[in-house]
Amino acid sequence: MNAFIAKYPLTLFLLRRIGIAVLLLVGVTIVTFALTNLVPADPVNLALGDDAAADPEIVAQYRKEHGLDQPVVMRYLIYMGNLLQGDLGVSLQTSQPIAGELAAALPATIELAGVSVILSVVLGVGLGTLAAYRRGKFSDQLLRVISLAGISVPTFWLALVAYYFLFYQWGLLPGSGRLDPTMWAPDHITGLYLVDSALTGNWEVFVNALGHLMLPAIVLTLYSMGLMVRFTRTSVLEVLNQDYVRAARAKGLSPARIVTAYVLRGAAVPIVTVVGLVFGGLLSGTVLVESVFAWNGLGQYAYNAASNLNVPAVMGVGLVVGVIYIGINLIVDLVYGFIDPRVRTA
Amino acid sequence: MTNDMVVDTTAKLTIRNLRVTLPGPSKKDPRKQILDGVDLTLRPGKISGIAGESGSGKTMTGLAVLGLLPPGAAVDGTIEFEGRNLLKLGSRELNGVRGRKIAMVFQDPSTSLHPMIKVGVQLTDHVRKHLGLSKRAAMAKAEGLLEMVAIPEPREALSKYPHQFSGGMRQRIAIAVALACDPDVLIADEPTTALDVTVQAGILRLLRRLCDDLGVAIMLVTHDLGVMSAVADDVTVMRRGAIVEHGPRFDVLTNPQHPYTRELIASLPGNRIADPLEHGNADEIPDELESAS
Amino acid sequence: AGGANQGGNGNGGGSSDGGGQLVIDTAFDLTTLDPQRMNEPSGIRILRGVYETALRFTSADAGSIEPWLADYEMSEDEKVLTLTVKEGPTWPDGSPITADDMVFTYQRLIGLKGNPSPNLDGITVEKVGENQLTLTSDSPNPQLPVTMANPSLGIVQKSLAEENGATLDAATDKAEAFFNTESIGSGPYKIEKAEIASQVTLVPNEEYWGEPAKLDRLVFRNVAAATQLINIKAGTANIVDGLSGEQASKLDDSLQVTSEASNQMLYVLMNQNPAINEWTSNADFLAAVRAGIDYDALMEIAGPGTVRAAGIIAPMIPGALDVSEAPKTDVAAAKAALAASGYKGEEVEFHVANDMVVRGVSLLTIAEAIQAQLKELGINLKLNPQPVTTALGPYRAGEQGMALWYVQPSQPHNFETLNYLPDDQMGKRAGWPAGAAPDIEALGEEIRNASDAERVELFGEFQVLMNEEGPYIQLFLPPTTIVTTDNVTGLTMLPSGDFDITQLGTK
Amino acid sequence: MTARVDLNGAVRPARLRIPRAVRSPLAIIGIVVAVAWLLIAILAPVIAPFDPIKPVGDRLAAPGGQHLMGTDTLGRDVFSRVIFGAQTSIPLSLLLVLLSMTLGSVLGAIAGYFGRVVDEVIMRITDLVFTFPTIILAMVIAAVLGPSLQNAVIAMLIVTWPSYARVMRSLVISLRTREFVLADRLLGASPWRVLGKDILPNVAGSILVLATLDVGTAILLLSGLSYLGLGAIPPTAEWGSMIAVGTQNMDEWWIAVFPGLAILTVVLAVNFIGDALRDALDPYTAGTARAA
Amino acid sequence: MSSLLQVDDLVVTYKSFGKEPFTAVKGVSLTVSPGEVVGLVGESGCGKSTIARTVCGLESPSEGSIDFQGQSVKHLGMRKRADDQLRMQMVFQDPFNSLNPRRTVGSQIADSVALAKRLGGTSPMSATDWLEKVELSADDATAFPHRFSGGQRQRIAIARALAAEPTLLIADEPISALDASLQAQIADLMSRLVRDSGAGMLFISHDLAVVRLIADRIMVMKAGKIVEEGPTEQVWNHPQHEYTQTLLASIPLPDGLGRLPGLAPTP
Ligand SMILES: Nc1ncnc2c1ncn2[C@@H]1O[C@H](COP(=O)(O)OP(=O)(O)OP(=O)(O)O)[C@@H](O)[C@H]1O
Ligand SMILES: Nc1ncnc2c1ncn2[C@@H]1O[C@H](COP(=O)(O)OP(=O)(O)OP(=O)(O)O)[C@@H](O)[C@H]1O
Ligand SMILES: [Mg+2]
Ligand SMILES: [Mg+2]
Repeated sequence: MNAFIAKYPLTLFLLRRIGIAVLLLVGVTIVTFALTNLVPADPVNLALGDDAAADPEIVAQYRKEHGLDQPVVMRYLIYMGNLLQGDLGVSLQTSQPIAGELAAALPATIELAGVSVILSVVLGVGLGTLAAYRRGKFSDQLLRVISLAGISVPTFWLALVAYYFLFYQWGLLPGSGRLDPTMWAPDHITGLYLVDSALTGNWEVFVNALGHLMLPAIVLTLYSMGLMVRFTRTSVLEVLNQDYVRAARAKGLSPARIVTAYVLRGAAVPIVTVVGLVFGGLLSGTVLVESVFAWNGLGQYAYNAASNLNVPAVMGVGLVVGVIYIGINLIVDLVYGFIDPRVRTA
Repeated sequence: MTNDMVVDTTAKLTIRNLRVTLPGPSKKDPRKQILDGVDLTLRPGKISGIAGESGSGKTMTGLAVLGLLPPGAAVDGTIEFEGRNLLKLGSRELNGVRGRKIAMVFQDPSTSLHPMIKVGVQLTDHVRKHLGLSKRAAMAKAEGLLEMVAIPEPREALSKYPHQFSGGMRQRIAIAVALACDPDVLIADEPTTALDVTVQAGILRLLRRLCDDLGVAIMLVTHDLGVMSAVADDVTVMRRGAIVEHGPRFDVLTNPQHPYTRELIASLPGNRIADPLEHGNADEIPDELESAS
Repeated sequence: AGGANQGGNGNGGGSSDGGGQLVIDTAFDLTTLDPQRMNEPSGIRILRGVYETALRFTSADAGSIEPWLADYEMSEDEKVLTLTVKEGPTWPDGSPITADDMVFTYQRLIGLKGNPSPNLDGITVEKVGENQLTLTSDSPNPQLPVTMANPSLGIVQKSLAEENGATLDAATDKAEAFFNTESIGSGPYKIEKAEIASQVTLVPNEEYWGEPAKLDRLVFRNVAAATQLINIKAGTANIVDGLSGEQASKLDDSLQVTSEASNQMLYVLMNQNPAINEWTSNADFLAAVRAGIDYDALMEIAGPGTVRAAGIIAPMIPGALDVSEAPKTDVAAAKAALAASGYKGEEVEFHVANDMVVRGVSLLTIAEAIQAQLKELGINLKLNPQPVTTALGPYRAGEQGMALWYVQPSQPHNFETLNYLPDDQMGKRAGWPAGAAPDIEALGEEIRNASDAERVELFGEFQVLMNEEGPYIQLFLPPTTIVTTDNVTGLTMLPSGDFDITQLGTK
Repeated sequence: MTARVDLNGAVRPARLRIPRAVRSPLAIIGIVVAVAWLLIAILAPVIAPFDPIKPVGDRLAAPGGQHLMGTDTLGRDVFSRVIFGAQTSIPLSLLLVLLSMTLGSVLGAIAGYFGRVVDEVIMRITDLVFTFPTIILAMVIAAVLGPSLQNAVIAMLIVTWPSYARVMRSLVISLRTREFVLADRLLGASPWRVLGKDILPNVAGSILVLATLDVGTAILLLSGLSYLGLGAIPPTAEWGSMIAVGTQNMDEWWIAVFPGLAILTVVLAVNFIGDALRDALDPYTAGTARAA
Repeated sequence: MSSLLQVDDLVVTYKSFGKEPFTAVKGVSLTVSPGEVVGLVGESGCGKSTIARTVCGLESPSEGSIDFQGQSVKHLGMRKRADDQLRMQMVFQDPFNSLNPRRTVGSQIADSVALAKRLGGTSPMSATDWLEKVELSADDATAFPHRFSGGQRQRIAIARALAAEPTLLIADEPISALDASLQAQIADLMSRLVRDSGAGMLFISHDLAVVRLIADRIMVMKAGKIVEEGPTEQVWNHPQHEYTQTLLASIPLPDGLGRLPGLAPTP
């Protein structure tokens, strides 16, 4: 065993992680299922109209169709059985396969969150480093105010205010939706409009999609960028105090080289941690923003599913977010290893 | 070797009346006087030892030479190197001197190497910048350097990370980094404090050889008078930011003038050793470093 | 596509000579585009352009029902409706629309036991001739003709539907996926692309048998009400329906506002079951509440165009009471009744679905207003806001004491308001047991057996009685406020409070 | 030696130096604003010109005149409601932070100190919570419990404790094998004594800083829940639900903008304080003298 | 009288995930008798601290046995330590780490005093008395550790260990940060206190010169094994093992003669 561990540390690490991931996902399903079943409401009521709900035959038919006539435990087992076969079940609202609905909703959120993450990482790390270098100076204070304001502003409120001004009052940016209504989404390759339109060379759509992304992305970015600035500043400051930075300066290296090769590399581990958190948070935290911008992503979908007690859909969201969360954590851990050789061997 | 062989070579680096103050904990607090009129001369092929109590400003003196004092430091005096006052140089010019002409080995080997960058890169990036060598040539030079400081398997060592070496090896790598551009002046800040005696002995030999063979001017900071005695040509004793005693090694160690120096020397455990000569002689022990190069 | 005009605005490309496109923003409640499963307003609106019905309305007046794909005849006893399929209408593939298609459609609607199935509850459909069919009900069903105009009774092509898995039985029918993406009916439009969560586009059905579609494209977007206001002002939407009358009244002149009484009626439910609530079941307390509510103030909140609900029948439906007969606000009477009730300021729970917004009017806001009004009288209401999810169950089960809800007739016909009777569908929600109001119940029985013409009269009496004794306090009907950009033409309202998309065009 | 070395060559540990934190201008602004809001919350009945839950004027009146911030859909004075809103949002978020800090820290400390199964279980639970979209989880929990401020707090507690648990756990893990802990255990200290006497004083600072930064999050989350109709029960004045009403009346911008600004200023103030506190506590950023 | 501490064939292996296990101590036996000071020297990383930690139960031995006062030493798990093993105390190598930065120095020593009382100790000394004993002032009791220099902290740590009135003191490089004069003073104090109370001490250092000041017996360690063992003067004056000789030769002498010390083969 020890020999095996020594020989295949990465394989073993991955195996362990996958094991934990599976457990976690089972946990997610159980918790979601239990919670959604604890809600003192009957999904039948929401799915059926007044008249239909008053008709026992229709109610019975609906229950049968969606397996709601089974006892809770049975339903869970059936769900898990289907899940093992890759079947996420059928929406209580639309009777469509959850997998398909998620596949439609997820790219929208990923695109939005992805752009926000890129923006906040680039800006956050850049400005955070600047603030650390300018510690105590005016620009540091200014950045502090800006970044703290970004963290402090209620996102749903900012979304509305931004929408009102940037789109409505000043017409600087296009409004709701992922594209102008005149445009159809590019051919589905990844579901990310920017990527798909670029791949198919559909630049008109690309520009349009980019335009539509701006407003929600800015709103989301403000928060995560604020976070990134604070964290980057702290960890860069810490690194600036390290002897190895002073040693690098003693070698006569150019400031640019010192920042990129020595300082940021040293500060990377905490920064990557925050990036992971931010990305995870964005994926699951876009609910309110998505609703303002009519961005039909995972957040909206989840909100809708939850408010309609669409159990299979909520479960699906839980699983997807769970998988993403686990994936992000795994990537972050692997990146740690990449950045910090000490982690690699230890 | 004896102390009276001091040849008056021209000074390589001259520190005159160096004063450094640092801001206090807050803006209103008075500034702290860190260095209070330090004079020091480094000569090629000579090791100038600096001793002194902890916090007396030994490290700060070294940092001042390279312009690496903490932010907010106010410096006064002159540091003359090759006809220029280092304190007056612009940052670009200073960068040309740092690492190239004047190099420094920092007090703690485990923190002065970047833990996430391969040794090879840390050994070569300034070489490539200062000497304009290609990556390949720089690596070849680095390999030679590692060999010089007796790192086994130097080629493989280039692609390792600092944590993969022992403390002694890391200290030697740090020295190699400092020597990479063939500097004229080396500031070694307690290069052996963290090491045990056997490893320390090797490093002391290396320093000595650098002086003797390459004519490097070395400023050796240490609070260990044993080390001082072993390699320094002359000794400066500092206390509270000022020099309290200066002179040739033998004189200072055997006939200290200042009460502080006397106190230091009186309390050495070595002075309780009956007869030091009894315990082996340097010449009897095979010199690994020498045979390696 | 329209290209990049200012502000990313995408409305109508060539709008001068008809054609062009319209963008309609609405908060989707879309769950399916299978006509026989669909019963939600957004679906109904969209599918009206795709599928055609046997009968149809031509205006907001419920009496404007007229033959469309079929002529009709109602039997004397109001139990049998005979449809005779017209000649001429064809499917896109050129084949004629037949009685078989209609029978299939109706039977499928019944067989699927889905949301719209109650439309044909207790009805048997039979083909009775080459181009004739009958719909037969056991009891008088005077609203059958208007039911026929409901888009969930939109006729599908039997052969095509069957090819794609449609059957007459919920257990075997597999056609929903097909309908969701490729709905093809006999209407002027067909679905170009549909994403149920976000956007549906219709384009003209090139093979349409009638007058060709007026627009090149119709885009339905799922847009929250808050955003709709901005979109219509910015011109990125051509038609929005989520604004309150109040919001619409503040728009500038470049936008057209069409305000029509909707068929959605807000009412306060006062449960008659003492076990549920001691006070709501107290007749004097009920009277106090009824007289204590300041209806005008509430209507002001709902905004211009709001119509007072005089009784349980909505204004556009024959038999509706005149506004003058609506219960009046009478503080003195309310105080007297309250005194008589023995109420001493105890806390009374007031249920409201806090996420429910009717035509731009938030139920929560109205509930808060009522709470504030009744407080002046000394009635101490404690709001219990819950999401619809959790509130709906207890409401339907008759477990809520005092509650604010809205009702919407499923057919624009007075007949179905009989379910307000004790122990009927609505009566049960109010905890109103059979025998609780003998006079009303007797009148109800009389109405049931009367002729259509007599009913209008009797319903007047019925509603007055209801307004006196019934456990329902009708408040108002917020207007259906449709705001369009000025290039939109042909906005025709229907009795359901929606507009007919097939009539839309551009200037 | 690193720059942390002071004259004695002694590592300067993280330690509370409030006075220095207070010297930062932003912290002063933060404290002033926070204190002002606290006073506003306490003195609301005195300050507010109108009854916050009673319609007192024309509906949807624009700011100005009698109504500083206008009136809302029912004709209630927005200014008074914003002021009274402080009574709801501020104490509740403080309570929430206190609760989740306590719960999270205790569980995290147990996980970190005892390790093994306990640790696995607690950490997997935190994973579970993290895995789920916070607001959705809170939504479902609030739906299970029924909407009310109290339940919103419980729902938020369930989703917020894990971050404390995580931080606490990692702090405890890094401390539990520190030699001063071992030394105390060699002196026969029990686990609880170790946690309380040796570890707690060393983590309190970091946790407190986290908590300050979290007050803002708590206000935002609470507002978010109320915005979704799962928190405060009308007609209680609560900033989030006021914004929610405002969104349905975009033209009457004042309904949403002022409570939003209220949230912004409170949260910003708390974050200013938290940031300064963190600077003061952080051995690297504390003090001015340092090597670059 | 039987020995206070009896260690037989101790093997300690560090296992860590994804790494080859590393055996730091490879079969070491040693005894400490009452009233005896045993010095343990060796190069950095040879396993001295590991032995100290294992003896105190902070690491678990993979082989061999450790008996303290005839009782086997149990691994210090998460639970409270048994009373009969509290008579063994340790001074940790790192003076920066072994004091709680958030508790006053006095209270940390007071813990020990309280323990000594509880176990029936007789010493009348208080925490402040102990501080004075190690050349610090009584005022220092209310200060936090960060106020002290490395050397001062070492003395505080020593005071804390001594205050518990141990019957066995394991001292891991306890005076390395002190300057020369203090080293002698404190070493003297420790050996006196320990001997007077009939306790034993295992004194660890990498500096032979220091160990020589205090120990009755010296053990020389290299790479996890004891390579030489004997009475202090014998080891000092007549080192047998080549390694011991190297060690002695590498000590640079402050004689001002500029002689380079000897050099061992590089590790
Ligand atoms: N970043 C800094 N900010 C303020 N004061 C500092 C800083 N670094 C060092 N000092 C102070 O400067 C003085 C000189 O420090 P220096 O590091 O030069 O001492 P040293 O002689 O090298 O001591 P040691 O032997 O401990 O290395 C000390 O009083 C120290 O406290
Ligand atoms: N927790 C650990 N995990 C793995 N290896 C360890 C651990 N602790 C110590 N080691 C290794 O065990 C060996 C012995 O370490 P130990 O601390 O006992 O040395 P030492 O003799 O006390 O050295 P020093 O004089 O530097 O204190 C070293 O090689 C060290 O790297
Ligand atoms: Mg120094
Ligand atoms: Mg050790």
